[in-house]
This record gives sequence, C-alpha cells and structure tokens, in this order.
Amino acid sequence: MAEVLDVAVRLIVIVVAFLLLPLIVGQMEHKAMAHMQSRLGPMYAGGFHGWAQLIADGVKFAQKEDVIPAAADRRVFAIAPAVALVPYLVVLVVIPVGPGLVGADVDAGLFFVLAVMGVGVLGAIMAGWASANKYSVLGGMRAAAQLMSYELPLVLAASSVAMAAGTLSLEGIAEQWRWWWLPWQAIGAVVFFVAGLAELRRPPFDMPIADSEIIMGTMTEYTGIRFALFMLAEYAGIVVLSALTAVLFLGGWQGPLLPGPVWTLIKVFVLAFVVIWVRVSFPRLREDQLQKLAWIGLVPLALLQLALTGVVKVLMA
Amino acid sequence: MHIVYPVVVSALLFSIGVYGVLARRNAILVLMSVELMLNAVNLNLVAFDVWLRDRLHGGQVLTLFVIVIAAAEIGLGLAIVLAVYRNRRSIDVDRLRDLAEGDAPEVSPQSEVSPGRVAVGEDADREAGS
Amino acid sequence: MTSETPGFWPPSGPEVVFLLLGVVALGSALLVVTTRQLVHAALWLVLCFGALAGCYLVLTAEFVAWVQVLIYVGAVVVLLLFGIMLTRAPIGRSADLDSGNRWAAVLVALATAGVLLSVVVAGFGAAYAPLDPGQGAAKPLGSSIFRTWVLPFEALSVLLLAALIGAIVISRTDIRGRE
Amino acid sequence: MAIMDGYFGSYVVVVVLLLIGVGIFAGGLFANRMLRPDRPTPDKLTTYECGVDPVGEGWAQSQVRYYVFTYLYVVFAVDAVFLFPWATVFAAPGFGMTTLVEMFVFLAFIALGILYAWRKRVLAWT
Repeated sequence: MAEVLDVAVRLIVIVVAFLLLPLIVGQMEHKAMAHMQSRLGPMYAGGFHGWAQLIADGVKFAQKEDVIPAAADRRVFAIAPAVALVPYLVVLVVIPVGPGLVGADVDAGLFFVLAVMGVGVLGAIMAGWASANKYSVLGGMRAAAQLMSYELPLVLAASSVAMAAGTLSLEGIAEQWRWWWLPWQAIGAVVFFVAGLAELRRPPFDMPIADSEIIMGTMTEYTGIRFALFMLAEYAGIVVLSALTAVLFLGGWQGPLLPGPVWTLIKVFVLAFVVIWVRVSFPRLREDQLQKLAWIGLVPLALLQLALTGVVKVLMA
Repeated sequence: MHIVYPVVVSALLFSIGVYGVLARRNAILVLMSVELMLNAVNLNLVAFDVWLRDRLHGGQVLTLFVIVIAAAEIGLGLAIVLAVYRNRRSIDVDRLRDLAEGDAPEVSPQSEVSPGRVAVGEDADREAGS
Repeated sequence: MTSETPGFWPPSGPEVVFLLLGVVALGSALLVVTTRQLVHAALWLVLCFGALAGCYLVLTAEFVAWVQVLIYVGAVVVLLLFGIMLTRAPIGRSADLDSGNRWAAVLVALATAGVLLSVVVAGFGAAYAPLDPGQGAAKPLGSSIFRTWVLPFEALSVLLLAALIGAIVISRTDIRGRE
Repeated sequence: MAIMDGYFGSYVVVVVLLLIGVGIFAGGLFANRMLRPDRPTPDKLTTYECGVDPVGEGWAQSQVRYYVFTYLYVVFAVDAVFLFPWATVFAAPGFGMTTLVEMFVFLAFIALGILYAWRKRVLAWT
C-alpha cells in the first residue's frame, strides 16, 4: 500500500508541475518581455504586478465557444491538441529532480524521452491538415519539416551525453556529471538547446506560425480551450526542454549548499529565461535559412561533438 | 508468455497486410500495407528472440536492421511514387500499365488533373517565396 | 521443462496486456486497409505501430519498442503523410482507393491467414517463454551488435547512403546525369 | 506487492501518466462544454483566410523539398538509433578504439550523403 501511495504522490507532483510551471514561465515571459521592451506588461489581474493574468486567460479560454470549421475533419481536428500536449506530460515522468526523486526509473530514459517527443510532430501535421485551411496546411508542412530537421541534432547531442556517462538512464547521467563536462560537452549543449528551441517552434524559429506569412499556421482555425491547450503545450515544452538541458548538460540537481530539487528548479528557470530572452532578441529566420542552419550548422557540430566525446572517453579508459 | 500469442497476432497482421497490398489501388496505401507485413515479421523476430533466449540477441538485432531497411525502402518507394505522380498526375497502380503486355487501355498523362492543383516539383515553389 | 509451463488459463497479467494490445494493433491495421479516407489510413497506422511498440515492451524488448516509436511513429508515418500531402490529400472520402479485385484479395488474405495460423499453432502451441526483463535493454543489444553483428551494421551504412542519394536524384528533377 | 517495481512497474507508471494526460485533455474539453455558449452560424464556420471568402478547397499542394528534408532525417534517425546502444558499451573493456572507429566509419558513410545533398544544392532554397 505504501508503495502505491508513494507512486501516487510522485504522479501528483508531476501533474501539478506540468500544470503550474508553464503558467509561471508564461507569466515570466509576459513580464520579462515587457520590461525588455520598456513596457510594464500585465499589471491589474490579481493585484500585485498582474500575477493572476494567465489564470484569468485560462478562465476566459474555458468559457469561449468551440468553433470547428464546417470544412474541417472534425475528429482529427478535435484530438490534434492532445497529440501535441500529452507527450510533454509523459516525458516528465523520467526527469529526475534529485537523487531517487523521479517518477519512474526507466532504464532507456534518454531514448524514451526522444522517442516520445518525436510523436508531437504528428499533432502539428494533424492540426494543419484537418483545419481544411491552406495556411494551416502550409504551416503543418513547415512545422513537420522543421521538427524533423532539428530532431536530428537533438538526438546526436543527446547521444554524446549518453556516451560520456555510459548509460541511457537520466538519473544515471545526472549522477555521473562532473564540472569538467561543461567545457567537454559545451558544443553539444549549445546544439541541444538551439535544436530544442527550434523543436518548440518559438521565435526565432517560428516559421510554422509566422503570422505575417501564414496567419497562425496550424493554429489558425483553433479557438477557445483547444487553442489554450496548444499554448499550454508550447510552454510545457519550454519547461521540458529546460529541464532536459539542465539534467543532461548542467548536472541536474548537483550544486553546493542548496538541496537538489531547488538546484534543478533554479537551472530550469534560468534556461527558461534564456528561451524568453532569445525570443525578444532575434528576428525570425527565413524558411531556407532554418533548414540550412540545421543541416550545415548544427548537424556537423553535433558530429564533431560526438567525435570529441568518443576520443576523450576512449583515451581516458 | 505463451509464444503462440505473438505468433498468432503476427500471422493475422501479415494477412491483413497481404489483403491491403492486393486490394488497394493507391500506391501510398500499398506501401502502408507493406509496412504492416514488415511489422508482422518484426513481432515474430522479437517473440522468437525472447523464446530462444538468444545470447547474441540475433532476433532483436535483426529487428533493428529490418526497421532501418524498411525506413530506407519506404523513403525510396515514396520518392518513386512522387516521381510517377509528377509525370502522370496519378498514383493509381491499376492504371500504370505502360509495361503491360497486350493492349492495355492507355491512360492519358493529364487525365487526373483537377483545377487549382499545382504540380509537385519545381513549379510548386510558390510557397517558398511567401 | 514442461513442469514449469503454466496452462493457458488463467492468463498472466502481461499476457492479458499483450492480447489487448494485439487486438488494438489488428483492429487499427484492418482500418488501415479498409478506410476510405487517405489521411485517416496513415493515422490508423500510427495507432497500429504504437500498439505494436506496446507489444514489444510486454515482450521485454525495451529498446526495440522505443526504436519502433522513434522511427515508425515519428519518422516513417510522417514521411507517408508527406507523400500523401504531395500527391492528393482531400478531406472526406475518396472513391478510388480500392481496386476491383477486392474479393480475390479477401480470398487470398483468408487463405494466407489459414495456412499461417494452422502452421504456427501446430508448431508453437506449447512453447512457453518466461518474461525476464533486462535482455532487451540497450546495453546487451549494443554489446552484441558491436561484437558479433558489426559487418551487417557497416553494410547498412552503404545501403543507407545509396538509398539517400537515390531518393534525392529521383525526387529532384533538376539533378541530371552527365550529358 | 511489487507491482510498481522494476521493469514492468516503471512502465505501469508511464501508462498511468499517459492516461492522466488524456484525462486532463478530456477534462479541459468537458469544462469547456459546460461553460461555453454554442451558437454556430455559417459565417462563423467558414474557413479563415484573412477575412475574405475562401478560394478553392482547403488544401494546398506542398513542395517536394520538404520531402527531401524529411527523408534526410529518416536516414539519419535510423543511424542515430545505433548510437545509443553503442554509447553504453564503447568505452567498456573489450571494445575501445576499434568500436569507436567502426562507428565513425558508419557515420562517415552517411555524412557523404549530406555532402552529396549539399553539393547538389538540395539544402539551399534558390
């Protein structure tokens, strides 16, 4: 019984983190972006610096009419947001926040994460096709091509860490991490983070929803709660990407003085801030520049990192 | 695990794939049915690997190789299908009979075009400029 | 050996899960070959592959299961969807997906199923394998690939290179051979 | 009571979380159904194309370049699959430099594919 209770507590923590952290990141984005652009951002909802803005947004979304266009494929249109959202929740189960503090100890954890996150691309294609809107189809195609191109450097950089640690378990990787991995895996970390940003379709990689070209891409026809779920998927994606980068490249819970979970949270939020900062600082890439960056920039860099990791590791052994 | 369960599932899956290959006209659907048959084979390989407790993991390694080759095959197959579509405006395997013996009904290259469609290939670069 | 082989009834937990996943896989596979909507066929294929990945997980082939998800669900289906989008992807039913020889196909498929089923049931009806996790993890697979199966592995790279170049040449009309 | 332990146990937890995820989605839609107005009009249900009436049908032909990128990914993904089991064993005793070289030969062959694509200007747009 105690065991079931233990698992239940872990699951509840994961679900709460999944619903809460994206909201905090979203609020942080509102405020940080506003201040970087010499604005104030939300100030009224909830009183103190508009802290309840996103809750108010959520309530508003939940009350909105759910419009499904007459020409759309209703069933596929309806479940596309779930396909985009649920993988991010499932991935959280293997991300450790402290020694032993993990939802489920999956031996192939790293590979599990990459495989499950790869499913999300179907959500974009389904949403784009089922909307029966030309702009959505174009957005869906762009999204799919982008996710596929950037999945590769992501996978290669992740496997470099797996090589360094000699295990695929995320907990094992974080345990083995030492400070000198920072310079050793630096290229891989940058490649992983940039590719992850592109996977999230955040600016400067937001061609699939480039509003000046194709309205809102795959999300053009979505309204109300389904649109909100897509947004939740985006911010949950920021949390997952930051957490993964923290665990793989920054040592997860390792750090002086403070307890492990606090260190994990600090690293996650610092990385999430970088995601927001990048959005404010860089203009959108063009579609061909995007593909070029993946194939001529990131993939060779990731291969270089693989070679570096392999040679150092074998020479050490 | 009784080994008969996986092998029965795999046999049925293979038969469904056989039906798909024979009954479908659209070339992409035929490719999908081929994938079903390959997956039936993979299930068998994994089941026998588990049953025979192969110390070299021959079954599972071969499954990985089959997955890799299937991915290469489907990509090449689709590239051919796209090339056929570009030239014929149709990917209907019943009507691609140029190599048939005897006097098969000729399909005119433009018969399947409907208005408003843009060709695959370099004419379709409209979107690139957007 | 036979002393430890349990009977068919009652089925163990993993067997129940396996059979449920098998039913899902077979049902969605049937929908793949019978649906009248092109894109739906690809989406049912996703469900079929997902259920098969679950089957591999139950059979303790952990790594193969996630390879199935990464490659089939995440890549091959997307490739198929691209193929559909590049040819014709109408919403709603298409009339011309099935050919005229449906009944012949049904006959052949039933005959195949009959032959295969009678053979495998007769051949492996009594076979039993206790599930023991750990055999399908990445490490044992890696050590057997790079100890025993290195040559086929290297041959694969040549095959993939050839397939890649072939696909590029076929799909791009502006690449020509030497005049 | 070892249901939540070991190999099967950890995947039971994963499946439960998957079901919770579906539950969150369904719950959101259910709350929405309880709270929302529902007054569809033909205008509201038309496809949105910047406010003008939709032209033609709701599907646009995509271009073949995207297909090539996707296939490039597929070819590399299937080789990245072998990187992971390799990563767990290549530094173990009995493998070492030979295994490292084997993988790099493999990667070099595939990398020739990228080089080819790049030389044939498949990766460039114009």
